Amino acid sequence: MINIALPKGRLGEKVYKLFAAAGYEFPGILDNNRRLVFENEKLNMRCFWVKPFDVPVYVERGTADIGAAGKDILLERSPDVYELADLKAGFCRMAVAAKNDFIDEPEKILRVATEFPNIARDYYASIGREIDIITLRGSLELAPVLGLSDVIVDIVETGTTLRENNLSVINFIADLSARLIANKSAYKFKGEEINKIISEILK
Amino acid sequence: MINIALPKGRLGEKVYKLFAAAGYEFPGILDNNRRLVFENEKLNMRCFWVKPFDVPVYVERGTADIGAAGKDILLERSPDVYELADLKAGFCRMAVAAKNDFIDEPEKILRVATEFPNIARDYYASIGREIDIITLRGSLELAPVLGLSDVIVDIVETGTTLRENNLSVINFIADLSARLIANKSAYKFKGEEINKIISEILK
Amino acid sequence: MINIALPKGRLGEKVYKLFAAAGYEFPGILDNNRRLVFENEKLNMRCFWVKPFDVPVYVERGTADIGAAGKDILLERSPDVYELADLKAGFCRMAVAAKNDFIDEPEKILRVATEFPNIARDYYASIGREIDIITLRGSLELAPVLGLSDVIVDIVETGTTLRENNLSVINFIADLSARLIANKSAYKFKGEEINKIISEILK
Amino acid sequence: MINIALPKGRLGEKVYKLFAAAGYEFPGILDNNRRLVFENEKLNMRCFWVKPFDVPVYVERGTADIGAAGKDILLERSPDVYELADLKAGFCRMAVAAKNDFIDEPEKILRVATEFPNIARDYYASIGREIDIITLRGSLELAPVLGLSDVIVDIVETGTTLRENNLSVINFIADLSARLIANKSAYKFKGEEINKIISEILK
Amino acid sequence: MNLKLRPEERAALNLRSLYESRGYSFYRMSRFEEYDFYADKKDFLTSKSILTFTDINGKLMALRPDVTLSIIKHIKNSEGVQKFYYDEKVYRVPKNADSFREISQAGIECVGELTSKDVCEVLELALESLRAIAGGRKFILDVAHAGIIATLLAEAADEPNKSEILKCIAAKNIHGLKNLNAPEKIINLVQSGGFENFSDELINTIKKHKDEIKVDYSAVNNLNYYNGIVFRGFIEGIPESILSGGQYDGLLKLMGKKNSRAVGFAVYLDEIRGDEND
Amino acid sequence: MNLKLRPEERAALNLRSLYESRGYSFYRMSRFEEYDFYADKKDFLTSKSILTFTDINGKLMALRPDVTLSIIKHIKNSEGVQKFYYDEKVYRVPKNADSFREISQAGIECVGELTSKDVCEVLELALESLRAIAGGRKFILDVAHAGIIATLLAEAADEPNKSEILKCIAAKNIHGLKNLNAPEKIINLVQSGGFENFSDELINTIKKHKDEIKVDYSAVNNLNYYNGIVFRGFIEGIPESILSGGQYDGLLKLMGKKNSRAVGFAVYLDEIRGDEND
Amino acid sequence: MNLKLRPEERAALNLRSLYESRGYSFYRMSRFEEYDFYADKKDFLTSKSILTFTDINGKLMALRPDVTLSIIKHIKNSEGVQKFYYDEKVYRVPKNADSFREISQAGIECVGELTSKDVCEVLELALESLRAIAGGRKFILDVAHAGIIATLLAEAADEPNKSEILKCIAAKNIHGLKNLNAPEKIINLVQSGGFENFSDELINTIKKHKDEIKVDYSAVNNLNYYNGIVFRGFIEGIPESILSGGQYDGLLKLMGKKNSRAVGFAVYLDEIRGDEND
Amino acid sequence: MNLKLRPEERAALNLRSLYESRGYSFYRMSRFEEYDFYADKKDFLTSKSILTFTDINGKLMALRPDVTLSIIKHIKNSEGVQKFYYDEKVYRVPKNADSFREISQAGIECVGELTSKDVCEVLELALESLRAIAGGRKFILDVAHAGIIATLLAEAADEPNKSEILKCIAAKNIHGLKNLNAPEKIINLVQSGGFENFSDELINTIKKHKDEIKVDYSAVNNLNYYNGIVFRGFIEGIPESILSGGQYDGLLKLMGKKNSRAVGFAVYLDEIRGDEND
Repeated sequence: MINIALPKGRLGEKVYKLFAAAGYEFPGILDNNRRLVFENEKLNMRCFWVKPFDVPVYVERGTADIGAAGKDILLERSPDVYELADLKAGFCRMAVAAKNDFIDEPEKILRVATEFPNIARDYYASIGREIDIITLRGSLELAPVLGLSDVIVDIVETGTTLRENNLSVINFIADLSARLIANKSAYKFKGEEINKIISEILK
Repeated sequence: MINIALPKGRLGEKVYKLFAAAGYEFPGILDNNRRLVFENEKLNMRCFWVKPFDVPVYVERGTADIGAAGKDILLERSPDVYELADLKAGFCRMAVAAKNDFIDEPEKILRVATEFPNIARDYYASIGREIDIITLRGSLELAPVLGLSDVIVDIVETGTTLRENNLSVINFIADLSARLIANKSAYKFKGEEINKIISEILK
Repeated sequence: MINIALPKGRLGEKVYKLFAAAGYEFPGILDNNRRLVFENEKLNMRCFWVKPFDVPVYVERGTADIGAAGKDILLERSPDVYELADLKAGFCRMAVAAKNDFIDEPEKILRVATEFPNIARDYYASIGREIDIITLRGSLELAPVLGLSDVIVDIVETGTTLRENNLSVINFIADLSARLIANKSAYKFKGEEINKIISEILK
Repeated sequence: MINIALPKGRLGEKVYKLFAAAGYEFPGILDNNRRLVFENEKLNMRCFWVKPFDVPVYVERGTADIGAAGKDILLERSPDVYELADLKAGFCRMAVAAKNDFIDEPEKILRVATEFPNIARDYYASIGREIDIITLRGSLELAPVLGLSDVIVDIVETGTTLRENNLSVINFIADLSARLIANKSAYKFKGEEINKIISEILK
Repeated sequence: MNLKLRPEERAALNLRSLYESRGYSFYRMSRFEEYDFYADKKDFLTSKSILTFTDINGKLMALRPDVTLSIIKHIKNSEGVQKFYYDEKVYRVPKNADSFREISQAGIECVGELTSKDVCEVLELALESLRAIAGGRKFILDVAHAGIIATLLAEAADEPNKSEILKCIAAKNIHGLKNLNAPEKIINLVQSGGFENFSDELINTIKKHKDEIKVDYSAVNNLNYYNGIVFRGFIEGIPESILSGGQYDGLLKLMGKKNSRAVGFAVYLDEIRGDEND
Repeated sequence: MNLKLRPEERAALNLRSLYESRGYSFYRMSRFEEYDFYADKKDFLTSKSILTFTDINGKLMALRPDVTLSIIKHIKNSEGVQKFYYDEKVYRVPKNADSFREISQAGIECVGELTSKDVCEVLELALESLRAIAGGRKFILDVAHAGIIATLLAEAADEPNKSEILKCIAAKNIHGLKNLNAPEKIINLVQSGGFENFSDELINTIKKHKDEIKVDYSAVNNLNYYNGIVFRGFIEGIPESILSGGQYDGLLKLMGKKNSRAVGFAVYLDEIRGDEND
Repeated sequence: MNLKLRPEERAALNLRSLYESRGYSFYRMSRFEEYDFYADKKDFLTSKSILTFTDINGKLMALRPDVTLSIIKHIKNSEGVQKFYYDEKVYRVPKNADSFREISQAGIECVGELTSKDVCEVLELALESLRAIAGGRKFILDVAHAGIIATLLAEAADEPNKSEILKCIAAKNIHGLKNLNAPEKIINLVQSGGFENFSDELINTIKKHKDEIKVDYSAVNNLNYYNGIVFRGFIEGIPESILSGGQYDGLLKLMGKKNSRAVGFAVYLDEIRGDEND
Repeated sequence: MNLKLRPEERAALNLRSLYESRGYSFYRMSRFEEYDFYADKKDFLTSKSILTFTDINGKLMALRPDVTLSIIKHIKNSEGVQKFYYDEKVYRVPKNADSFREISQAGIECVGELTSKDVCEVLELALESLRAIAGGRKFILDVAHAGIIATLLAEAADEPNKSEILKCIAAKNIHGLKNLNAPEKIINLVQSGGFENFSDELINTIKKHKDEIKVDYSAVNNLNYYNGIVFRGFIEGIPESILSGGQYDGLLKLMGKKNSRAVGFAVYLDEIRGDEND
């Protein structure tokens, strides 16, 4: 049996539709209820919704054989898994943003608010800038507006939110989209099935 | 000016209604749009929506003078703030849950999945049990069902979710509800206004 | 066979005479030659001269079953051996000495010259005084005279040397004399012979 | 005034004779009494006997401006001083010696007895051999004879002592002789006098 | 000397001359302490994380998390009152940071046969310290009495409960206190303050500065050592307290300094420039 | 001896007798290494976090993160081939754990004037090791050649890019490789494997065990030391690889063992009982 | 299994099967303890130097200097008698060494509502352990009673004096005891032994093995935890004691295990091959 | 400000205003560096022992043994010449001490496209620093050129020999140099000094101060980083050198600061009060 972890939310639904279109359907999975696990005995597959940040956990530990995760989360968690395909969904960018009138003072320690501390730390280490990280769970745009931080490291899709808050991107970090990942050991022993699924959904 | 941080979501709306009922209104704040900051110049107050986990950050660092946060988050983050009132909203419990047929084997290290690692660590340290923590962002009930963990430490409201997944509470940890918190320094210099607000909304 | 380590020098000769008087003789041992090991096959005993500081090393490691060592060296080295008898030879004292006009300034770190760093460290730790130790091999009286150190921790016999250098004892640390020590394990299996020797030489 | 530290003992007397021959005389210094400090006001020089191991201490700390020390002690203590001249006295070698029938077993940790732990440690580190050091004060030849150690690192003059104990040199470490050393700071301000003395005694 | 100093350096020098002018003598830490010296006094330390290292002599050492402990350790037993001030770097993990920082701290300790008058002087010196560094901004000094809380708790609560109650006091958490069935008296003190156990001199001092000194029991955070008054200073615009102190006879007993008392406080200089890094 | 051993103990003893039967001699770490010995070889270590402590002589030491480095350090230069096996505890932070753990590891190192035949024997010994501990479960040994990747990268990429490409190789991340403009040849190898650079003996060995040995370039994770074949073993039901090794002549050069080569592997014994601790 | 083990490995397996045959169950240390756990029990540890390191979660940890403390910490409170044995590496600085070493240690702990019979069984098990590893060489087990010494000292001496007296007892230093005015009774015990405070079963056990078990008060080295019998084993030709143990109800009290008692011992396996490294 | 400062504090402030008056800007170390940052630059450090600790984020950190490395690391690549001074505590084990001490150090670094004129100014600033702290006592500044020694050695000696020769140079050990067959030219330089490789400006500067600046090759102690002039300051009555510096373009290359040069020096303030503690 193949276990699939999908990220609850808009991205996850996009990804599921790819599966469904390829004939891997899990009836009722899109209904608005609290059920999270769906099995398709005919296909001998099981699919479950987990929080986007948790997909790599389930896959790396082998609870799920494969899963779909945003590249942002893979960069933040760097799980030891196979990244078998770019699902070409949920395109966006990881970037540094600040108030439009922000000027960096190198001698001061930079206050960086972010939901992705590892990505932020790696980025600023790579340019040798000393920072303090303020980890938040969301609504990052508020941090510079209210003076909690100097800049933010966050996902930028259209940029509308930034504009509305008089913020702008000052550094680009990475391009993002949904990826299909697999547990390394599982792939050794279920490789064929997994490859078949991927080729189908990417057709 | 008094800055107020409210937790985005059902709990935050309940809390806002307390403010509104007491005459502290922020027109449009409940509309379903992306705006997050609302100022009422007449009251000389500003109110903003932040993620529930982030409320203590804004208050402890003085960006917000007061805020409303669930006790679960206060226990997890233990911010150095004043907890001035129990808002008597969002009642629930922090508990340990496991599969109905779970039996603890003391010689094995217990795998605990949770969104509250500090609470879990403190609880098991207090009973001298060695554990491994698997930090997840939500949908905890899946962890024991799929065999990712032995138990979970999570918020339990009605218990329905647990029942539906053949899980049951095996240990009680704490009672939870929304609390009104204040920055300690801000309270020194804006104490009267803050006290006035509290007494009004709790009337 | 019983192996005996004696300290080369005046003290050792005194001690040997105790052995000889009791009939434990090692012909030629007092002759002024370079030989160091003397065996008496009739007694099934072997005796060797080692440097006073080295006696505890030979006994603790079992190379010698018994040995004679000054209490000063036992205090400095604190070997894990049995101290079976006070040989009542080589009486003197461990003391702190300084120039006659020395006045201690508590706020300054005290410079202590000594051949016995551990004894000095323990003594000053016991009275909570911060010191710097200057380890020397001898002629300690020179250190304060020439201004290398403030005080010395050293063996005082008659005190003549101190007087001649305008030094005087300012603190007493311990009474000293030669002791008979034995390797703990050896004593388990050769205890009777060892006890016999002791009772003989102390008769 | 120039302060001179000489090593008490045969080597020191040899060195003093060099000074005396050059006209730097300290009447009574060779008499067999307990006096240790001798001043020659005409020369404005002071000379004192200290234990060979202590000469570098007195010179490095500036209590003595110059001194005479064996190279063995300089190698062991590596003081931060000037080594201004080879006094061509007390020639000998630092070497490793073992029983004639000794065979090294590389997989076993080598037990090294020595009065020069730093020299021994450096030497064996340089050839990558793991050792345990047993520090003794003298009569090193006894250690392998009595089985306290496998080898010794010690000064070898004629080699007679080794032969008499069925030991032989297995590794050469360094050539040794008496050296004239000076305190670096003192040399800055008394350099001329010091150079004059050296040239005289080496004439 | 035409030398521009950094704000916290300037503040440190100002405080030092203030303290010298009041007869306090300078204390300098010459060496590091062994870790075990702090280990069994951890609840006296405001920060639990201690920077440890092993010295080349093999001893497990600590980089000073605090200066007070060392001063108390090193002062000789003597009559009368001894007054010390210090200006040192201490090593701590600031709240919400993930690494150790070097933090500038100045402070005073007043030790010996203290009278109530001495305690009042220290309280006023704390107030002057705030004024000296506030640079015109408003400031407040909260005062409370740890002893009375200790007494009330001793009668009432059991250990675990006790620490919970203390947390609630520090957080002005009245509802929490009620759930824990804390003594009525404690709840009243937290809610409305009060002068219980305060000496008359102290009451007068507080009244004299009533706009700047407030009785506030959230200043009580530790009963293991603080047995008399405790106080905590705030400056408007700086989110954390910048000064904290109190009377800690308990520590002296623990360290074998019989029948003497001690009161003192520390000022966190890095906060002055509203540094957000801690 | 009627003594029931723990699974990993049993496995260790099985492996040890297997290795002895193949002429490997036991190597035991008698002492700890200095930290600096590992510091400049960090990219050879599978785990970056090293448990350091300061010894009572003041030296900064490390608790072995790895055994191979010590074996290479301590072997004497000599002719022919030297074969060692070990069974030690190593100290690492397992992935996703927040503290150091003691991990049982057994392994072999084969060092000297290696022929292609020696390398094949080690590969087969790895396979037997898997069989010995799989207890009937399915197992797979992935094999690849690090050298060919290194050569292809040397021609193509610049440093930062290089490490990105390596990550993609280890993750079978084809789309990533394309974005990075990785050499076509590399992409082909990752996609479809291939025997390039493999010796004939090696090819035959692999074919001989074609159900259990697979050519898979995701086994390549480090080019700084592995220069020849690399391999990685998996057992069904155990989520991480349980065996890993390869040929690392580079390390010998770095450590001044001229013109000799080395191949070896390690088995992570704690995984055997599907230990949940990592 | 045709596998030749090292002497101390062989000895460990022999002891383990011996202990299993007596109903002892295997205890394995799964994790490291925090340093502070050992810090306040230092005088229970035979070696004062503890290998400390800071874990990646910032906690100051210790590499086990001892296994007993952890066993006592982790056993559940339960009725009857619990019996554990272990076979672990501990980390200590051997006497006269200048660095930490990894030392193999095996041992047993017998905890709970002990009867005098249990204590005798442990004593005999210690004797059998000596026999099992002596390999034909002579061996001796010294026994003494720490409790009686404690009682006598409590009446007599003041603290500093007390520790001096203990040193003299461990060194059979009669003249030292006299200089310190130690109680006559203690001097007699050190000089001539004696069965005071020994239970009848114990006396019989000792008499039964009178050639191998000797009453010798130099076995008493620590009164803080050992309150009943203490014993120490020697093998001819090995310069240090190779086995040491005793009854330590005190430790259980300290660790909050009410009304239970404990007796156990440890065997230092590295000594067996007359290892010169310590 | 009527505040009496300690001698080394006073000296520090004097030096700081001296350096500011010369256009040097203050540099402050805001954080600690990771140990590995120093590990591979150890031969640049005057003291080999580094105080390490593990931070709560698990990183192995070092308490600054030196300030220069951090300044070079943090300065931005820019045109022209950058001038920094510092006044920090560094952590070292003084010669003959057995533990780490906190040592006050002030110094300057002058980095960028240096001309020979800049180097001379730094040399004279070193001289003024000595005057500023000598308090009327005599002082001497030794100068030498490391580059010429390096060149001569490169032609002549092999590695081990090289370090032996350097030791002899630092010790003015002529007989040693002869035994090692050191190049004649080196022996001459050590014996009689000489201006080889010195720029004309430098020669003039030295002559201008001929009573206080001496050419003395024992100032050369390290060729791995010092490539130009090196100098070392002494004050009569203080047994060790109190100032040391030189030109170290090599370090900049190592740290990837292309085509820039650097010269600087450090003053050991604790020596000023002839502190006997080291």
